[in-house]
Amino acid sequence: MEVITKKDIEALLRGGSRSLTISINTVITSIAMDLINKNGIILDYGDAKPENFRENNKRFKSEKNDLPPDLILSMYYSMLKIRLFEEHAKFSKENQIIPGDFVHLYLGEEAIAVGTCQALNKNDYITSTHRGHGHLIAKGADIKKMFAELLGKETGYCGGKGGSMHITDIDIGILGANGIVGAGLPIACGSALASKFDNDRSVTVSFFGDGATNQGTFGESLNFAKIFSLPVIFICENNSYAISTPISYGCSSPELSKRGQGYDIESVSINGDDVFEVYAAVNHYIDKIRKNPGPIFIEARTHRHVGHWVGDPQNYRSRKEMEDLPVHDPLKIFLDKIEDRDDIEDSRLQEIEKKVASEIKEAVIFADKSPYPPAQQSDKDYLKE
Amino acid sequence: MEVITKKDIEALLRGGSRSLTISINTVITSIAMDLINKNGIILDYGDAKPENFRENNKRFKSEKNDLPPDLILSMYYSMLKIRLFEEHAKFSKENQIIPGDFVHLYLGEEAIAVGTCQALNKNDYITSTHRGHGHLIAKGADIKKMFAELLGKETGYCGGKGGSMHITDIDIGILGANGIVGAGLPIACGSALASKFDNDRSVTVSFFGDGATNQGTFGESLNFAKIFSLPVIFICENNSYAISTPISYGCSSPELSKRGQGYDIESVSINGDDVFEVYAAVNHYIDKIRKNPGPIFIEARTHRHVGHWVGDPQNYRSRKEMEDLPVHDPLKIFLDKIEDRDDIEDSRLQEIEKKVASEIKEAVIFADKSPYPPAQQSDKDYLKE
Amino acid sequence: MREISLREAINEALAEEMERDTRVFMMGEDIATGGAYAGVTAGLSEKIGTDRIINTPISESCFTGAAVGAALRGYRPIIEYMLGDFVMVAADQVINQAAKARYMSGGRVCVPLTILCPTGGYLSQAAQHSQSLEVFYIHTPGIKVVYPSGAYSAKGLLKSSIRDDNPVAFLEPKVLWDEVEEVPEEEYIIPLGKANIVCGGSDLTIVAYGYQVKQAKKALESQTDYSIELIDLQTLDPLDLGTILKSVEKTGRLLLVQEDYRVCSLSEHIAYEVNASIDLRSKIEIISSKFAPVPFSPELEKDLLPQVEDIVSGIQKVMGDSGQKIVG
Amino acid sequence: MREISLREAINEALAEEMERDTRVFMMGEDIATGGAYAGVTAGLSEKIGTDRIINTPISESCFTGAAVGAALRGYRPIIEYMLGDFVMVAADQVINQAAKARYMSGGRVCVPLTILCPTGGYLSQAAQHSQSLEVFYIHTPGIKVVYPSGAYSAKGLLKSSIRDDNPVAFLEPKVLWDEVEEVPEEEYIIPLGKANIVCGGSDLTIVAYGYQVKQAKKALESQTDYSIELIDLQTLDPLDLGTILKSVEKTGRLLLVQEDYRVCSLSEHIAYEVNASIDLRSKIEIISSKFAPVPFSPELEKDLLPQVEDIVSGIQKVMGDSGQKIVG
Ligand SMILES: Cc1ncc(C[n+]2csc(CCOP(=O)(O)OP(=O)(O)O)c2C)c(N)n1
Ligand SMILES: Cc1ncc(C[n+]2csc(CCOP(=O)(O)OP(=O)(O)O)c2C)c(N)n1
Ligand SMILES: [Mg+2]
Ligand SMILES: [Mg+2]
Repeated sequence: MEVITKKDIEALLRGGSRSLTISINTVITSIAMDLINKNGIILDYGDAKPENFRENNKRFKSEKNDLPPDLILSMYYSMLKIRLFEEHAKFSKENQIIPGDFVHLYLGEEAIAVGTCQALNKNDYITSTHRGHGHLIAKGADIKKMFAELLGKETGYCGGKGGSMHITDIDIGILGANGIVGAGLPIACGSALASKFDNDRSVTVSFFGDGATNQGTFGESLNFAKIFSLPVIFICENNSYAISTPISYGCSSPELSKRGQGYDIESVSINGDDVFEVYAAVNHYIDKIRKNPGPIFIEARTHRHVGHWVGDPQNYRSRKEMEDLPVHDPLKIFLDKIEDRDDIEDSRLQEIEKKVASEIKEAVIFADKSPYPPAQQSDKDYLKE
Repeated sequence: MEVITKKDIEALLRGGSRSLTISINTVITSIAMDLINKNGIILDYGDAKPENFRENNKRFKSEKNDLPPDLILSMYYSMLKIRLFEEHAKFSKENQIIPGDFVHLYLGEEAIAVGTCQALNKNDYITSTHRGHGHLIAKGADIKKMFAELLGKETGYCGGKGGSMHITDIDIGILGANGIVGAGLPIACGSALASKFDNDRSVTVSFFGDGATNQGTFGESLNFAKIFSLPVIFICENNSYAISTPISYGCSSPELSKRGQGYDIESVSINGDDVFEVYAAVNHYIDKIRKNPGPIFIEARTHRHVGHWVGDPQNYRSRKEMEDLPVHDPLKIFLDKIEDRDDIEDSRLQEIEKKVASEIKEAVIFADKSPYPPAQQSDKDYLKE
Repeated sequence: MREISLREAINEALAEEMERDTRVFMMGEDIATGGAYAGVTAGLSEKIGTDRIINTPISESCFTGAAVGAALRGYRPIIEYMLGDFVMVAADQVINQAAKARYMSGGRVCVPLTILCPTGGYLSQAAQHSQSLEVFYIHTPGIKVVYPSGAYSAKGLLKSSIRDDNPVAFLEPKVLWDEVEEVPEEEYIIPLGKANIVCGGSDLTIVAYGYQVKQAKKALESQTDYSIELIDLQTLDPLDLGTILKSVEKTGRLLLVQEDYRVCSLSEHIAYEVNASIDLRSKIEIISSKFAPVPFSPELEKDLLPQVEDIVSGIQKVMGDSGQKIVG
Repeated sequence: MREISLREAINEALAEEMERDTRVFMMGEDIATGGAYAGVTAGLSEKIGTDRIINTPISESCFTGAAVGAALRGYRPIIEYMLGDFVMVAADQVINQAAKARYMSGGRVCVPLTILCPTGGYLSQAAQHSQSLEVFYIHTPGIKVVYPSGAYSAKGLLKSSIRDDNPVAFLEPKVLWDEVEEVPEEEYIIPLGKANIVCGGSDLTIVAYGYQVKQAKKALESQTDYSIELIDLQTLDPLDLGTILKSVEKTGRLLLVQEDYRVCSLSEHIAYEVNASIDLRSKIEIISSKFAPVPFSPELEKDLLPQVEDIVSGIQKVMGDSGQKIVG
């Protein structure tokens, strides 16, 4: 590991250079990054560019797709719903309508949740994370109750007790968002164990970030799932950052699927910005483990289009990196990929856009109009009578 | 995973068979094992025998060795010292001379500690485990103070406060035995970090068992050591058991070095019963990382010749397995390997045997004669003034 | 009546509850293979079957979290830490997940989970294998805490714990594992949250739990000066304050006995509650462990942990200035 | 005098101690890269250098254990949990390793380690990001506990913590991070184990720590009826019982204020100590949090956690039956 500080940049500038060659596991302090951005310095990863270290699995890629139009439209509906929900959450947080400090947006990562959950049944299960809104919406959560919860309202999923990071809805298979990095993986193992007991072919998906692969529960859970052949898919949403720490610095290898292999688990890296690729992979493996239970590890590579939380100045990202983000927008990639599908008329897309817009509006109004919970409720509900 | 119960054995016996084919990740309940032993049933692993799953690394093997006689004799001295110390500890525990329930013996695993510590300097460091006596003796601990500590005497390493599992002697690089499985790995990382700060080329070795590779700290520490290029060797003493749970059941793969590779760490599996092979491997890697800091993972395969703790009935091991143990005795392997070395006279071996015997006797008498600590010491020493 | 040990009583409760309800299952290290230290699971892998007696790797965080996951799915897991001290490697899953899941969901979910924690000292097991961790659980809302004092209460309390819809930390005084008590063959249940009045008295109330109940009994046997009421708490959270207050109202004096350290402890809590509502005839005394990690060497450990003599002196002290001896 | 915020005060203490002693270094998530939530490390990677400001992966167990290892080797690590609640994923390394290493070795080693724990509620961060975990540390022998009430005490106490040869849990009231106080430019130290008498008085003693000191001050401002002595504990373990007892001997009345739950808490401990040695003019009262996980919604959280009004009522209650108002 190597850390670039102000001194390094100043030396570079003194030398008259405007390009900085950095290696795979470099981090840059925010003061240095500020200088880099101000002086238009180009970061040159050379051969060490993280992407080059990753084996691109071609298996689930397809230039064309032959999924039925309804499924495709359903993907669009879910992705757009997440996108607009998050835009509203962002606005509401920025304007102090949402209390608290912690709203982690799923903007730019929509394809993973949607591609995954489209392959799941209602009685399949997920564990989610601090960045959970997308997972919940994709799994079918009621956005009225979600937005109400974000505002701390009585009508919210948790009656205002949980907030953004703690929404749970077992009836539709949501075992809970979670404020503790890495805590969902063991819980997912337990759910998969329950599926084995129930013998109902249901599966559990555990979402978590690249940063979570460094938490102890990661290794414990992969081993546990393997030795008990649990029907669980570990989906690592690799957005290259744990807050401001790049994966290339924080993880021993940028090839996260290696870690899965270390536990003798079938592991694959996919493009998590392409909903079709995510769907193809997850669908394939779910089919497989419904019949033949056992864990799968999927590293879905994606991009966080905004700050870690609303309010994050992102002073650790170069301007160039930020400018390049739109290329990876999963909605753009989706629309490009369906452009030549004659069986998907623009009018149907527009219908969906309208529908989503009105649902979001309805949710926001519902949340806004809902009352706060009565204060004396504060110490209720922690034990079941 | 599969579990063989009484019912399975009864069915087998009814069928008239005396051979049971089992797969790699099978465990056998103690009642079933009792029946197996009583009825002389042969366990047939077929191709699934754990050994067959392990790639045998030939690199550090040698039929002959050309180490200098003094080094060889020093190995003999250390191994024998551990052997006799442990025999005395066993006796003392079985006769209630040692208080408490927990004495974990290193019998049969001597080659790992000795082969490793012979390659270390005094200012190199180790973290040890619940099964720590061997590590400590090999690293140069005073067996008088050790035995006194086992008995809870004032003259013991910890003044009687620690006992068998908590002996520490920083002056000779022993950062502590540990009663918590997996707790030593992070501590070793910190010591290796200190070596980097000190810039003195010292290295740290972390000993731990196969069972510890399933503890969260394992993955965290391997990653941590890798990203910071820490001069640490992780030595996994794979004796195939975590108490009664075979590694083939508890670990996703019997090839533990895979796990190291999953973290992009140079990893190797060696025969931990051969002190020369252990020495060759550790010596090689220590040389390497003194110059070029970075972690190494060594899986040293060995055999626990006795129960997990003194008093363990081992009713989970087949009689056959127990009968085969002497083949793997590291002292026997050692003596066989030096048999044709003309430069090592029998008389010198006998000298060592006498020396060790008298040192052990001295230690036991010292411990026995030492007073117990004054009772009012009980709440002293927990904070430094 | 037949006598069985604490270990056997727990074993029976586990077997009976697993036979009664197929949603109950158990996870722990070596519990199916004969290497389990506690031994409370002996024979269960044969009796109940190895699909429900699950031998785990040394991954306490994972199997605790897995228990939470299975509980959310309607199962009723029991987990065992080989020693209660090892909860520290799984603390997040207990404190931040199991105990908070219900509240954070606004009461939508529940986590019926029983955690077996072999607890305490007196066995020369040193600092990492002898801790009294009840406060760790009591101070956390969302988890109940049970601490039996012997075979009889263990069996009845464990059955209630397993049937409870909330996480329950079940602390076993391991020093008593081999101690026998009369335990009926017939099924019985001891409800959570109810203390047991071991013997009645009018001069002094002694409140104890776990092994200290046995020690207090011995202390009582060694004296005939006073009429003493002994209360065995059985459940530490929720606490049966009613029974304590009623007794102290009668006796006007209170001696609290615990193995745990005094600072921020349950006894201090009870003292506060009693002081808040009763005017006492003498100051409350607490017998507890000295404040240091538990040492290995027997004499040191004996000095650190409460002994029968300490309880006897405690009785003298509370009665000292204000008590009148029973005139025999 | 210049005014700086709690955050800046901590930042200064960190910088000064690292400049003073090259054996001091720091590990934590995002502390070198601008993403650290607390922000107390701002600029340190530039000022001190990135070899000693170490950005860690999300591996709290490992970096805590690594701190223990480096401390055993003579370094003086500081670690930061992004939020104090995350200690639960590293609990073993704190409770069973750092706090016990010295005792288990018979006093042969020491572990000079400072743990920064952003603590507490009032910020709508819900159950997993708002806990008061002081009892977790206080109840563990072998680790000191410090809880400043603002910028001034934070700076002086943190310097002492870093210089202390033992593990110290340094709990930062994060609700006060942005609050400014007068802080001298010149170096000063506040010794551990000493409470601060914020203001003297003769009718009632109020003991508080952390944010509750600020709340208690507000409560005092809102009343002129009584002469009240306010004590800021500053260090929770070792506790400055002497200062408390001296004050209560004078006033005869005690109100304890804490953000933590009451059951098995520091306030109950102090109450026990005071009751044991002083005959009071009225019953001790404790203002504390209701017993449930911390909720997200502001009104719920406000109801759960102590407010200034609660302190005001607490004052009334203690003074109520026995107090005489100051006649002005
Ligand atoms: C145990 C724990 N440590 C630290 C944190 C603080 N934290 C919240 S999110 C986060 C980064 C997570 O990164 P990653 O897993 O990659 O998920 P992402 O935010 O990128 O989706 C951190 C460090 C936490 N919530 N839990
Ligand atoms: C965290 C933790 N869990 C459980 C135990 C109980 N325990 C002590 S040793 C042991 C088995 C360790 O197996 P392994 O790591 O293979 O070492 P070995 O005993 O074979 O040398 C267990 C489960 C413990 N000490 N710490
Ligand atoms: Mg990430
Ligand atoms: Mg082993």
